[in-house]
Amino acid sequence: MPETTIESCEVKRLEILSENGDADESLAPKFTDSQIRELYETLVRMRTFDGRALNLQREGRIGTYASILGQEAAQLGTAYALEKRDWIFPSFRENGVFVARGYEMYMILQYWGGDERGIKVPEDINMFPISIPVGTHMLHAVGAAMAAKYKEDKTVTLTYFGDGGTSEGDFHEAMNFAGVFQAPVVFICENNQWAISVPRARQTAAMTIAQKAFAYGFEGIQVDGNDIFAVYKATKSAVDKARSGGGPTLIECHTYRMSDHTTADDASRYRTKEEVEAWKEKDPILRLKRYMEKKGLWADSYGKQVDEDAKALVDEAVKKAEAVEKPKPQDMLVYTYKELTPRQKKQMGDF
Amino acid sequence: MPETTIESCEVKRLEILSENGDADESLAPKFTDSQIRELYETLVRMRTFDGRALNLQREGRIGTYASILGQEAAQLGTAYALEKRDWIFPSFRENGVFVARGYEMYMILQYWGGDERGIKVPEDINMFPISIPVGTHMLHAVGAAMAAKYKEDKTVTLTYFGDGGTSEGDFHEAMNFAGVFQAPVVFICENNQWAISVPRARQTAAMTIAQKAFAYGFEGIQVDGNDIFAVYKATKSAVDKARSGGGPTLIECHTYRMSDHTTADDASRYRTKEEVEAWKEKDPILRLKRYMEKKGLWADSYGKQVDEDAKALVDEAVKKAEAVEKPKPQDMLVYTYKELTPRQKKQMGDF
Amino acid sequence: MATMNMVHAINLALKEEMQRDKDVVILGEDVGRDGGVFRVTEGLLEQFGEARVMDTPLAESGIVGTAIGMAVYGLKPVAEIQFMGFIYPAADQIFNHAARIRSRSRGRYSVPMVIRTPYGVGIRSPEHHSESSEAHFCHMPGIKVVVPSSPYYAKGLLISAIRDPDPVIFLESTRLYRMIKEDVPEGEYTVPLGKARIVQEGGQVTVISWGSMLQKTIKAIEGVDAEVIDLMTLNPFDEEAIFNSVKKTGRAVVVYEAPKTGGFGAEISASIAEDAMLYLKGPIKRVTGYDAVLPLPKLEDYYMPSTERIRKAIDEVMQY
Amino acid sequence: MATMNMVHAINLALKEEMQRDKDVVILGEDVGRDGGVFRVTEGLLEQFGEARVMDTPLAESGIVGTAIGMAVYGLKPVAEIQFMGFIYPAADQIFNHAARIRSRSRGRYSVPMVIRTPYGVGIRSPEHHSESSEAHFCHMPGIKVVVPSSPYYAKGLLISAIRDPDPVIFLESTRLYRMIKEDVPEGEYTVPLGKARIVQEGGQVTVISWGSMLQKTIKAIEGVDAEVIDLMTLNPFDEEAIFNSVKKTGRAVVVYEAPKTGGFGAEISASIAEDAMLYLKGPIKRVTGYDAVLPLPKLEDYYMPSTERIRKAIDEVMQY
Ligand SMILES: Cc1ncc(C[n+]2csc(CCOP(=O)(O)OP(=O)(O)O)c2C)c(N)n1
Ligand SMILES: Cc1ncc(C[n+]2csc(CCOP(=O)(O)OP(=O)(O)O)c2C)c(N)n1
Ligand SMILES: [Mg+2]
Ligand SMILES: [Mg+2]
Repeated sequence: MPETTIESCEVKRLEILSENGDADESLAPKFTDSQIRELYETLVRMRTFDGRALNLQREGRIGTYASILGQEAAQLGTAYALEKRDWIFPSFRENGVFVARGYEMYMILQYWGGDERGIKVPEDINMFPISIPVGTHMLHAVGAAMAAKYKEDKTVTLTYFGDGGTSEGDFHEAMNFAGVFQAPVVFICENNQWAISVPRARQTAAMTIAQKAFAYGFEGIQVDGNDIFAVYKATKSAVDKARSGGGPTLIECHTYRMSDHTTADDASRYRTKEEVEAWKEKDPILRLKRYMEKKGLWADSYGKQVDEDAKALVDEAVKKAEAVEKPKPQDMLVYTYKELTPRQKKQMGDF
Repeated sequence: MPETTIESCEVKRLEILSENGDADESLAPKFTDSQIRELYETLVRMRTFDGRALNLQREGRIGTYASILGQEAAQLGTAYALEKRDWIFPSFRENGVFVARGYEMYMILQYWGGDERGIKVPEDINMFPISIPVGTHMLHAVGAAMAAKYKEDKTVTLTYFGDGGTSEGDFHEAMNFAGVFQAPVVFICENNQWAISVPRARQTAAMTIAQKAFAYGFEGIQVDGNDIFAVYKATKSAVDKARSGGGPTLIECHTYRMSDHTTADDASRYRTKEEVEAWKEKDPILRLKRYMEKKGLWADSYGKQVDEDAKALVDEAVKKAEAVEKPKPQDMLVYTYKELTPRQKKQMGDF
Repeated sequence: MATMNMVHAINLALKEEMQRDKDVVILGEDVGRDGGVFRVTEGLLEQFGEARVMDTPLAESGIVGTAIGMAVYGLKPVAEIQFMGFIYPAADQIFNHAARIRSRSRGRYSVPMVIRTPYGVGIRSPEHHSESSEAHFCHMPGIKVVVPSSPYYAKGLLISAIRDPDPVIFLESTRLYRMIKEDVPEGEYTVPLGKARIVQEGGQVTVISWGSMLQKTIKAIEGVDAEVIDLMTLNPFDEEAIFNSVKKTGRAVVVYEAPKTGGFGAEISASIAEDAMLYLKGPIKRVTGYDAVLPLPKLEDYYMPSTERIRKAIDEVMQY
Repeated sequence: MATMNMVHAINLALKEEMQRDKDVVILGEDVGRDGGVFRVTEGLLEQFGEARVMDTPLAESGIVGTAIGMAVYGLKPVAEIQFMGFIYPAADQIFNHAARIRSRSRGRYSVPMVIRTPYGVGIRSPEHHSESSEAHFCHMPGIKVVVPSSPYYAKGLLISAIRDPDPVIFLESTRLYRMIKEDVPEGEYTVPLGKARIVQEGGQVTVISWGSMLQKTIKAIEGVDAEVIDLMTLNPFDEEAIFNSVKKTGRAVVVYEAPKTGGFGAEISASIAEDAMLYLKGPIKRVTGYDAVLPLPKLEDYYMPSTERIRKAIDEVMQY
């Protein structure tokens, strides 16, 4: 028995909705018209929020902000596949996921405005705060999933990270624990082709991110991340699988970061206009709009209304965010431990 | 274009020398008779050393020791494929590799006897000291390989680690950097089925360790780690590839830890006698001996002589190790930095 | 009431807490089938099953990171790091996450987790098996650090740590594991976190230490009118007990086995120098490990603060 | 001689050292094409090529771990960690390897490496972007820690750090990056490691600080007869300079922006309390960050030691 094949793996890519709005109906999720509209309206709300946040930053009204432009379908298609009881562990770029989950928009602005109270997640939303250290929070999702399994809760956890995040050791440990403990967790990589200035090809020599799942004994799949049907479908089936005891899945949403990395970045230093231009035609919202047109779900008046409604909601959120009172300096101490330490009590006296 | 296959991977296993000593000659490395003898004699020396070290520990003459019993072919077959200019980055279980590379055996004993001077690698051996933190030193091998590439040195680095070591984040980062920078490095996993009490199946849900290379865009292969021909052949071709600019390779040596984890461990707590027994027939030295018998390279007198020579060498090493003077307490301070700090100078006065 | 060593006392605390509260789970390398390399978790897998006593892959960040997720979800994980020298791969999870999640979420989430780990010099182990790096974790708001010095306190402190709403690093001296036997009650009792203990009252000098150094200290003070403080919780530490004692004695010696520079004892000295200075008669001495990489066994006895070195420092401060 | 800010001074040091010695290489996240998120490595990729200025995958342990391998092999890597808050994933490589390889190999191998990283409060950044965790690295024999307080010293210290035979953590205050401009000579000059600098002589009180806190200190002492010490190297630190000053002034204040408990300033206080106690007139005060998770921008100014808080401490010790 000389050289034999003992294992093998195929990496698939799922695409359902084409750039010009045609869907492969044999694969498309069975959405009702009102669901399609809900998806579209949410996408617009996400984008409107995002654009406003960028403006607020430029005007010095909030701090550094990380845009989601171009990644709306990847964020909504995944979040939409979850139930309310399921848990989300986001990175720092999931502003759209927060919006999609019904998180108060003014609080997201408050957070990026430099006030931690904006990220005090309300009791009725199963979502973890933004995690800035890249690649580290997936472990929390796995641990929560292990706990859910232990408690026989039938909840699923889902965690987001970027292509850059896959290079951190914690990504590896999270994936490995998930495989070993068959944790009900879904890993969503928003592969937006860049980690600040580092292109995807320099992040890993693997052809895809999806194939990394093979190293941990579970399935990985790549989807067109600007195709909300493909994103949703892959996520839904991963969530169902996790919920029914089938263990973890890795989903690579192949998408693109249309903006600078954050408002502190200038992407023109390291990538070409042409590259960005080429992705404009792949826009996730445009694509859904074209689909709706073809399906007779579109009217320009509808589109206008959706835009205006989104704008009004965001306007209100901005107003609310800016009306929030400044935090008190003491606030910085009180959440360190359940109770103040003796030394902290003395330090409170400084204010 | 719905679901398409965009990447694929096959994991191979290489076996050349069977348990009863038959070799697939079409695959077998072209060793001369004297090389075969050299391999056998080195294997015996490794095992003799190892057995003696275990005894010395039992007698309280050295400290905790990690046995290589059963893993001799994995250690020699890999080391034998290197040139003198190549670099080795070992874990804590490569005592056999040290022996194979001509490292003074008395110094290995001195090290395990609790004296760091035993691991001061002589200038003419390109080998790094033993690294106890599991999974961490592969990064050094990758960095050294990157440096060699930068200096256009044409040297290759090779690093050893266990199945347990593949779970650490640093393994991931080392593999990933190696892939991205196409570093001339060979990763040797001695998959001996156990990480202390944790069985291989609980270390990762992947079917093989070899397949993990796919996640980093380079080749991985499993070999029968008790088959010195297969180990050598796979390593030699990985080393040649690395030297000629072909980048890294992962080799999984599928073998078995016949002893306790270390002398501080009691493996009977967590694994069955039957499992251990089953691996006895796969012994790497026995296998080579059977091959030599079939090839007419064997005589009982030869076998006896080899045993005696090994014993004599090890006897001498033990004597030499035990004749070494105790280190001076000051020694603990002098190698912290190139020069003593002012505070350390004061501290030297304590002794 | 039974007489037992620290390994058994800790094992008992774990067992009783697991019986009491099914949200208490254990995870780590070799904690299950093997019962831990020091046998601290022996018998727990058999009693509570694989779902509650989890042998994990060999990955410290993974252990702590998943434990954080479990804690956030409502469990009370007790994670084991096999030796303190191997805690660094988990440093990011401890510093950037465990310590900060309550603060980051303004109290919405918390991390009621314990990280147990053996520490300290004295059992002739290989490199990285004898470190005391408590100082790092004491310089991290949001983390508590606890170090018991005997079986009785080990059990009572561990129960408190498990019930504590915040993350606790629980350090177990390998040297003490089997050194002392003591009466340890069966059943529930707690020793409060954040409180030091006056081991012996005295009037002339205050000697502060913790863990395995406490035992050395007790030997070193023979014949001296010393007040001995066992700090027990290093973060947050009991300033008041220290200041009260120093106000009485006017002299202080701090003993710790980590490298001198930047060790946690520096904080104790600095605190005294800041808030109880006016009561001092002379310098505050520290008896510590050296500013060196901890040597292998042949030299470890020279590295570790000895009774003689502690006594010498006491004699020195007594001259003022 | 040109006038420049700290970003440019550091850039110049890197450029000149790379010109001088082709074993000097740079690696880190975004250090190449982007020139670093603070532009500290701007232009170096263009000048020295991809083989010497390496954009790495996003993995801090990988950056430091491979840099160790390079250093051992004979290069002099200058690794960048994008922000000090992200250094912890590399803690194990720094503590268990970089710091110990010379010792472990009894001098056969060494790690002549620099880890540059921006630190400190003051530029309204997101969470984890403003930490000062120098204390951890000062409690690690085998590691040096250097913190410049101005462009001139940044260049001279970085050149020394690159040429130093041991691993150096080089901390760059984000607040200082573009705050001060100063005359910085072109070409080689070095500022020695391990030596503090008397910024201003004085007779009544010694104020010790480093990095960005030095600038605050200088403002705070206006009208006081204070001796100001810029520590510059924290590990190993210049005890002698501190003791000499305290012997003269009899009073000491230490300023640092990390959380108070266990910060490196505790070591300074403790050292004074141990070896220069008899010269002190009163308590040694510390002005520090709070024992809290560093707040987001809305509260960061309250967290950071202010000129007023420093002045208040000086006034307090002057009462003795
Ligand atoms: C551990 C860590 N290292 C570095 C950073 C700085 N940083 C923030 S985002 C980022 C790039 C992230 O890239 P990716 O994971 O692809 O996510 P994306 O920004 O594209 O959404 C870096 C390097 C960080 N936040 N955390
Ligand atoms: C980072 C780290 N964690 C834990 C340990 C303790 N430890 C020493 S060896 C070992 C198991 C190693 O298993 P494996 O990698 O398979 O190597 P083997 O012992 O089988 O050769 C463990 C957990 C360590 N040395 N380093
Ligand atoms: Mg990205
Ligand atoms: Mg193993």
